[in-house]
Amino acid sequence: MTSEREYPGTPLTDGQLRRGEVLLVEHEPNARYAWDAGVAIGRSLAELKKGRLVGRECYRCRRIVVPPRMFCEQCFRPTDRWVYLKDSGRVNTYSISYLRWDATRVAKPSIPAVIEIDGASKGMGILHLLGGVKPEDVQMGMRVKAVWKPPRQREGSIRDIRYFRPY
Amino acid sequence: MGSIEQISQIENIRYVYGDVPITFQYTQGIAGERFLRELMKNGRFLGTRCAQCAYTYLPPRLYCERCFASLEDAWVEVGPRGTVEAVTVAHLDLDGEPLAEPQTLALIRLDGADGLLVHRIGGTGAAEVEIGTRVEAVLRPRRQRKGSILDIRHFKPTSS
Amino acid sequence: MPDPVAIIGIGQTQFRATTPGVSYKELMFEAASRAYADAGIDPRRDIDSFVCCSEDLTEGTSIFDEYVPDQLGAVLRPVHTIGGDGIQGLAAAYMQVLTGVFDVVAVEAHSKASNILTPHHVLALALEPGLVRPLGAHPHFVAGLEMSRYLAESGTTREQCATVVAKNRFNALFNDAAAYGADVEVDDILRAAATFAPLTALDTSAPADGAIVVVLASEARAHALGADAVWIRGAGWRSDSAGLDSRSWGTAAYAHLAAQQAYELAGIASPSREIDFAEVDDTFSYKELQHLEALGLFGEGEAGPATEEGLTAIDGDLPVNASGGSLGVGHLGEATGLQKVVEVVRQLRGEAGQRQIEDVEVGLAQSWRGVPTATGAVVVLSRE
Amino acid sequence: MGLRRVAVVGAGMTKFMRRAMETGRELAWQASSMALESCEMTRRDIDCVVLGTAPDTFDGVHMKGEYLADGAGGWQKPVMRGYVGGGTGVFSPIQGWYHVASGLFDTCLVVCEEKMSTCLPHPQAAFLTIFDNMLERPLGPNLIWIFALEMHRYMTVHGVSKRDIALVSVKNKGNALDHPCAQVAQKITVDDVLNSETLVWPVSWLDISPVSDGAVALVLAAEHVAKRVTDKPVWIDGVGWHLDSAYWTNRDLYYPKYVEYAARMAYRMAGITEPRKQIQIAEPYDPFSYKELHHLEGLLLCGKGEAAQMTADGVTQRDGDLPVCPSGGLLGVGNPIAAAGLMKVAEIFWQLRGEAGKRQVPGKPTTGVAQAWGDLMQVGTVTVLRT
Repeated sequence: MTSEREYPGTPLTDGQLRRGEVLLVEHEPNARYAWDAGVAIGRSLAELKKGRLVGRECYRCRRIVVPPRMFCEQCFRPTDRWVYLKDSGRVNTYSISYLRWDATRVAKPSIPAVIEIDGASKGMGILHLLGGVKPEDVQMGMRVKAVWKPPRQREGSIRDIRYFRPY
Repeated sequence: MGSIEQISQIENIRYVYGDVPITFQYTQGIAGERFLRELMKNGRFLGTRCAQCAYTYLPPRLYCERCFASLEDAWVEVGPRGTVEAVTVAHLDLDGEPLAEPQTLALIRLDGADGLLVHRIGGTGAAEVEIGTRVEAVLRPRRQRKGSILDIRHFKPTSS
Repeated sequence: MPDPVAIIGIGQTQFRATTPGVSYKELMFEAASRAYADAGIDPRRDIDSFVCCSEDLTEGTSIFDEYVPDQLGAVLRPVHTIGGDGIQGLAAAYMQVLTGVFDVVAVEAHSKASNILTPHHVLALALEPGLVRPLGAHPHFVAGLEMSRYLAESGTTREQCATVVAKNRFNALFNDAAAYGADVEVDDILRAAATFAPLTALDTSAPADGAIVVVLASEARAHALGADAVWIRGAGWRSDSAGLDSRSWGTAAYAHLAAQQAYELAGIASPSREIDFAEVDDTFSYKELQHLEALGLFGEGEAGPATEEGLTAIDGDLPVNASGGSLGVGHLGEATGLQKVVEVVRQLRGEAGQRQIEDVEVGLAQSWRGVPTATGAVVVLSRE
Repeated sequence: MGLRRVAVVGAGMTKFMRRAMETGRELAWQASSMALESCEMTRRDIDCVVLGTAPDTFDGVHMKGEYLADGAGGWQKPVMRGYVGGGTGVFSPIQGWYHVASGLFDTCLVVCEEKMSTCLPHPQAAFLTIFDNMLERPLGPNLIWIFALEMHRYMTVHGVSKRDIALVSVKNKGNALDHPCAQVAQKITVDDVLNSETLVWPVSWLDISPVSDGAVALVLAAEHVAKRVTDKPVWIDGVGWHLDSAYWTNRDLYYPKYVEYAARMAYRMAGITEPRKQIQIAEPYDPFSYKELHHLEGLLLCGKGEAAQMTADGVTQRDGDLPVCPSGGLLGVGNPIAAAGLMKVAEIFWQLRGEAGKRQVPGKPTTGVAQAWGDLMQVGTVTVLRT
């Protein structure tokens, strides 16, 4: 049955669009937000501005989690206390990106990585970028440390850390 | 509540800005393309008619939403005059700010159609338009038309 | 008739125009903590499935279902999101229990409306993109059109609509969770500025933030837990045409059809006699009246006069929106329907405090997804 | 209360295309009306509609379930739209299943649609908005980043090479040559994959499914209706779905535990105790080449780290011992996200009925599994179908 009948659908080519053969409507959405950071991320951003990473500890499962949250997703109960973490860690996994977020190409690749943060429980990673290293020299399990913006340039953002570098 | 602690100093309240950094580009579809091209080229309104349901879609649809029949070859000309079925006067723009000039918008049943077209009301007597008022389409000059619903400038009250 | 399904727990936050200082996750966590405490259950052990109601662009996050599990105790469990109102979410949970595969299912909905900086631009993205959105109009024009048609067809007056506003905002004074309680006179309401005439600013509910969680259980499980159960007798949901061109404008066909479905399941033949009170959608003042008529609780054109006569007041024959409704509580986006469900549960449990309606056995909650949709849902709940 | 049996009785789909002339609702109608015709039913015979589509930023319509509803046959009917990110396409028939299994409805039209071409400059831009708004979006991530992170982790833990993984693209794009709806069917070699542009190492151009427009629809029916409308009902005997934590950087990405949990749920319901023996055909989710391997492991169709060898041994070829993605998968047919997942369920339906034409696998399979995955490497959705 599937091989015999005609399937609907009218594919358009780039050429048809370029030549204006198809009517189009464009709309640039004006969808803007200011999201409440809340207790956990609010504190986390404030600590980033001071050059520190912070996690939360759940007394029941004894995990120290980062990014911090006011609830323990494993135990379903409130997390109990703040814990300062080190600004160093270990590369859990990484990739080498030749794409910007909008899929346009870049000449100099970025190196996104999941970095397990020292002082948090095993396996607690965050997403960030690696720097100060050639892509071919990065290794799984490599030790890395945060490179911070100067204090006066920090604004309470994950980007207050420029990147993590091997150390 | 729920959490062990809350933010208790107002200056510790933070928020993070963001948006949706995309542009959308829509096709008008099989039915919409034909509708707008006819309006652009010949200034005529084409609907599609489901004979089985005795219902004429305007704007036209490729299919009857009631019986699901294909209406690909069921084009009929309607309008350009019609009757106002509902009317509102908009005083606010999309930012919620007052419009410099209030804008009358209406649901218009074009003669021969069952479906309703949403559009602006303009011209003399626009402020007096009410349910039941007869109106007719005012199109932009042929050369200014772009194959858009805005090729219709507005509908204006008419005596016939 | 399907097996009865119980509501065994409800939890909500306060509803406020803004909720600075808590993230949406923390707001959801509070509502969930309260609901699970109310039901006397541990979600990590006792809940079989979770449903969240949300739409991406109201969150500002695409495929928002990603961010649902953690704060609900739902990690590594069956969880799904619906792009629908809280009562549709409740219906999704209801069906899951009816399959016999799931004993306990939780439903969540929330609003962080205050976080949307451009709410009407966002709502305009729900308008049909080719032929309607290019008109560039604020999407509430759809309500202005509908109100004009409803008033003309039903003979309802603007005064009657204003009476709805006065009633609901007054009721909200007795609801600690409500954001917009106020004692306002009908004459003053009528003086409000026209927004999309005949609609005015005060005919329109204002947004609020908040989160709600409701826990459902099978009959056997509800009994085993010794729950203070309220029973779902029937639910229905319908969509009229999404197109502005071909939908029913004067009457709310979606509400009528959804109610028929719910009444049939509940075995209700005469809704106005068998239903003791209702929480119906009042996103706009006229919608309460239009919906009451579509639900068969009043005849066509009779809801307005009945409201003026006080029949829908808390001490009337058929109290409507005793909670304060969306006009008094604040509009909670997709959580709006669950706010109404929670109120019906509280009333049936006898826990509504100063706004408690006397001698109630059967209540109805109804939702509408707001402009530009023609979608709504109905649930009938009873004490026994 | 006994479980109500639910069958798939009809299926339809549009071509998968880079850019369709049709609007999303027109695509939905095309697939829906084809599905209805395939089982000689009309819209009147349908009690309710389930829509699967996500995210709204693809079609560029807020609350797009509402917008699409009339094209999906939803006019004045109960319509519900569910979504679990990329897992949506296989979740939608699960949602349809619970509509019918609840006893409230006898028939359900399940429709999945995606029109990704609406998104400029590229649908990847829409993916930025799936990331955590506070801590991740400021880093400018794209979706391929994180899948490359997952792929790399998988390769490292199991010692799997890019060459091993490339075989999946070769197989699926080749299989798609027999699919009349396919967008990117082609005969390629492992070296073609390895030599294609590196987008985000280790992911190359030919490791990725394309951006697509398209729609797919299924008709579901309760047992008494199914037996009336067809002599070849295909039963939905097991369903499972699980969602893991949003804190994806706290999880070890080498293994999709959520897929395993979803599979176990579905297998339990279907009475499957030895999946590799009891399942004869599989359509795991393959938006990226490595995902097919990852998912075969999560579905317990092989041991952890064994999928690459199984692929190299030819087991997963269309004429192999366990045909995997005989449709051509997302890598070959295309990836209009939700519709692509439902295409997999439709493929199992056609295969089990012996109606897959040139794609038909040998041996008259009686049990098949379709699976999808999505969100932040977080959700597994699984459906077991049987004749």
